[in-house]
Amino acid sequence: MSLTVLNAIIAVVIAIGFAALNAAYLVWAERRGAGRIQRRPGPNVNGPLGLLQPLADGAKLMTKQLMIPGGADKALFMVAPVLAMAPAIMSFVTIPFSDVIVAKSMDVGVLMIFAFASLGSMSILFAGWSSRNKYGVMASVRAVSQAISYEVPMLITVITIVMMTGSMNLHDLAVSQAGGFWHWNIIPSLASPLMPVSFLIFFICSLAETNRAPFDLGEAESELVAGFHTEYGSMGFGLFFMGEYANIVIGASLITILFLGGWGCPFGLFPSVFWFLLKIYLLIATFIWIRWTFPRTTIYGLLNLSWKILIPISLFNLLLTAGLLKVF
Amino acid sequence: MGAYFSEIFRGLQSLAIGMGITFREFFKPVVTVSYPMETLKMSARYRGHIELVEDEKGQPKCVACGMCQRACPSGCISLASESVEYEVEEKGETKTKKKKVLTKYNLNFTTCSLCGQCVENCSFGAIDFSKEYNLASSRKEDFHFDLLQRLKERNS
Amino acid sequence: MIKDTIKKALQELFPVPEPVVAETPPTEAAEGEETKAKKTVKEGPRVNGVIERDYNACGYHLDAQVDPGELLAAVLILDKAGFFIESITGVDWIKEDQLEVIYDFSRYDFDLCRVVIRTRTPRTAPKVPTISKIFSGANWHERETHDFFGIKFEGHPHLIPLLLPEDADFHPLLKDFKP
Amino acid sequence: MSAPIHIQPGETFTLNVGPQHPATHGVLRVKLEMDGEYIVHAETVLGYIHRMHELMGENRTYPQVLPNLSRLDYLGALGYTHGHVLAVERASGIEVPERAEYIRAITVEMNRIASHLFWFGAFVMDLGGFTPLMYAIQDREYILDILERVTGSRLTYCYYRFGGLYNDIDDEFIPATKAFIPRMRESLKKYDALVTGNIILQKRLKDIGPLSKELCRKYGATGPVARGSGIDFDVRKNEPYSVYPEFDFDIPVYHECDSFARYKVRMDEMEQSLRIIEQGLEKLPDGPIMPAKKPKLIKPPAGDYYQAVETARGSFGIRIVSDGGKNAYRFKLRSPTYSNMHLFDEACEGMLIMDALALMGSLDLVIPEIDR
Repeated sequence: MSLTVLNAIIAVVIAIGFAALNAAYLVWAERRGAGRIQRRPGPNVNGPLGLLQPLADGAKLMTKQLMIPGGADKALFMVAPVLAMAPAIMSFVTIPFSDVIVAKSMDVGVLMIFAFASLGSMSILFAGWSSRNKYGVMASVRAVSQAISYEVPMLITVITIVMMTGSMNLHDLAVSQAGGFWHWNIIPSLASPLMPVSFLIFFICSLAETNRAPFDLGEAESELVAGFHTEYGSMGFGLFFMGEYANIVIGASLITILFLGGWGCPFGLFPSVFWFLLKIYLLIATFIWIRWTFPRTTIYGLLNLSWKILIPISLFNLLLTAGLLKVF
Repeated sequence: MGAYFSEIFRGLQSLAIGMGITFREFFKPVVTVSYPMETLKMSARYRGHIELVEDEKGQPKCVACGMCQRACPSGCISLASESVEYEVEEKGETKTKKKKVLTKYNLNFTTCSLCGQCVENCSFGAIDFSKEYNLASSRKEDFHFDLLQRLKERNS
Repeated sequence: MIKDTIKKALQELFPVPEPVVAETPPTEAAEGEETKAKKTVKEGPRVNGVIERDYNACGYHLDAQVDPGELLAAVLILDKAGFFIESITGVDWIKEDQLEVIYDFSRYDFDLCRVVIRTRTPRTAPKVPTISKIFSGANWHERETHDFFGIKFEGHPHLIPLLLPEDADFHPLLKDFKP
Repeated sequence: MSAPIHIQPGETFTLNVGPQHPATHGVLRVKLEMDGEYIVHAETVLGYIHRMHELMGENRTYPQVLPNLSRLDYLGALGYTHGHVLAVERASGIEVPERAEYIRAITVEMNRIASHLFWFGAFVMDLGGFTPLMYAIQDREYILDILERVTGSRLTYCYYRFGGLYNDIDDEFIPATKAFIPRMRESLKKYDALVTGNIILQKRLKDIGPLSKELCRKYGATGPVARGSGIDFDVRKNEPYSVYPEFDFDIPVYHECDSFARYKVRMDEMEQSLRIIEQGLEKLPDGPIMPAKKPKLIKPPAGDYYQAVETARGSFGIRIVSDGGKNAYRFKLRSPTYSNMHLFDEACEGMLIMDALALMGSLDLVIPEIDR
């Protein structure tokens, strides 16, 4: 076995470990956070501060029977949860956590992450379709139309940034923002005056891409029961759940790298992995905070938002930036 | 065009206000009670299931008139009594008199609707609401209370 | 006053209004021709006609009894006058071997007037025309009355059990119902 | 949002919403014929929690029926028991002391706020926002604590008696209620900022689920549903009962006919209920809570009696047909949600399922009250 293969395997194992740990403790953090927002303690019985709750949940999910509904497409039904989790883990491979901590630095890192993100919506389609549940089918159709309409403004925004930096390598993107926070992409410069708006668009799109409230139409529990994973129990459901949180981590990492200077310290001192983790967890906290504040949008409200507001503005921003880059 | 942007702006503003509220609530103290670890004291008028009231001698005040049984909408009270002779001193001489003594007072709590008709209809103040609310079981029989037995257990 | 207009309109349903010597209050204002003979029978069912009731004692103002055949005409009068439907229910008068259907109507405005329309039908073959064509809201009320009393509402679009199980063949509010 | 539907035969599918579904808040089943996400035809199936309260009313004496009424609607139980005692009092001519009526009005209004609060939370939860429910429950708990100290129960009250009350208010009632009013006003402001002003909620509710005035009339809709359609109808004003004429309060009416109008009506009603409570506490007279003379056995004279009251959900009516006995000969309950729910079948045709469920939430359903 060559060294590169071994390296890759180690990288994947670490990525899986990181994703699983994050998924487990983000659930805990979400429940504690939601509890505090609603002025109740949240899980607090298992271990100190309820820190062992994820273990209990995991044990429960794993010991449950895996049910396949009659009439379901068995192969697809089994593949879908794996398909939800695997691309998320693969995306971790190319994310640079700091100047040195990166499994595989790729020149097309941004593209790769978006390619894997699209696979995620496929898993939702498979899950909804194969479980032969009307709610599931409706949810998966929703999720796919949502994914299509939100990838457009997201990618346009990314193109704007790639244009400014001249690279698709995530490492280069982060390095180009080194220094204090005044170098970050979120801060408007002469060449890109609308960057805060871009940031907002990207943020909203990543909420939608990760199926987080207020855009969680795929699972919309008060309408579609549990949406695409209505028929899933046991670890099948567990994988969807972990995949969702892994996607959130990736979304937060992308925002951090594209807009918030990656692993750079806001004051230009000691750039390190600590700053990177701090930024992504602050972003995730905002995700959680948003989820527990707002009601859900409607499917047409969501499409209207994308096609009538986000896409025109991001297109305008793209043209503006392209023009200004020529001038300055 | 103006309306388009002003709507976006107002929308974002309303979202920010909402997030401000949940942010403030986040730092306020918790209001819930961790139930099995902490419990609340029931108010004085709390209506639990009924309980027999005892007199000074520790005997039930109940005279087995059966008013509660008749008033009950769901028929969840069943009581039985027997006549016993007892002697009283009256004007210097001993007389034997008969009175009804309660021998059985069963409450089927599964059908009780806690309306309070029985307590209201009791002219002797012989039944009252308990303050017990930790009642949970998966067996029906656990809610068939023998109130006489419970009274004895309370006294012992 | 809407009450008087409605009363007049309802009275016109009875072709030969004959002033009757009022017994005690409730005063009878009009009566149908075919039931004239019955009115002497005190125990028997009420005669058709419109009665103005004391609101404080009963809770409604006008109390009209019509034949099933005149029901639609009476309900149309109320529909035109802007009444809304409160409820429909039945009463089993087993002693008189009749089923009574009671329709409650009320108004949204401040011109307070509650109108009760009753109609009676024999117990053996209870049949009343449906009013769900006039008031769509009568649909469920009639289905419920059909559930509980077995009254057949002729022309009803969907007369299947509503509150009772789909295969229910009993009518629990009949007085001779044995569970 | 609705679209013209061109259905090819065989291209629709049936979707059962319920009897177990998160949006129906109970065991209600709606059989929807769907074309994609559009509803082509809806049929509501009732009866999953039918308990035949009307037959129970015929088999039991009048006082024995008292606990049944609070089982009709577990969120606003006092309003329903109020209707029953008023009906029997009307039938048998029992005079009620003024103090008892005032306490009844205050507690009913408290219960109305509690009911609306729970509706508010549950409705926003239907729309996907979970946190407002928790805030609403906090305020509701405060009301339930006050009511529990007085009535002895938290949910299915059996507090009113023919002629008066089970027991008088306790010492803490008045200060606790007085403290509650400013607290609730504060909370209403919070709800306004957190939910009412929220752009997502407004987009979801405005112009969604229109119920025209005529539709309401044909179906006999009452309560906030009718008032959201521009119908100025409230039994407390239109057909005053109890001591409501003594109070100065407004009936909120909105003419938009959409789900947001119904939402606003209920939010405004809480404020009006607070006004009634405030005035009630001020005017609360001293005196007995039961009449001096009350028949031992309630036997209304033969006749047909009707009583309507305004509960949290609309006009609730009780018809008592008496034959002079101690049981009612016929005991009819006219429940408001029964009529309000009925118009859903017609109103939701052509709507998207998520809008239809928002409309259903705005009707404020309590299923045991529909099924009785």
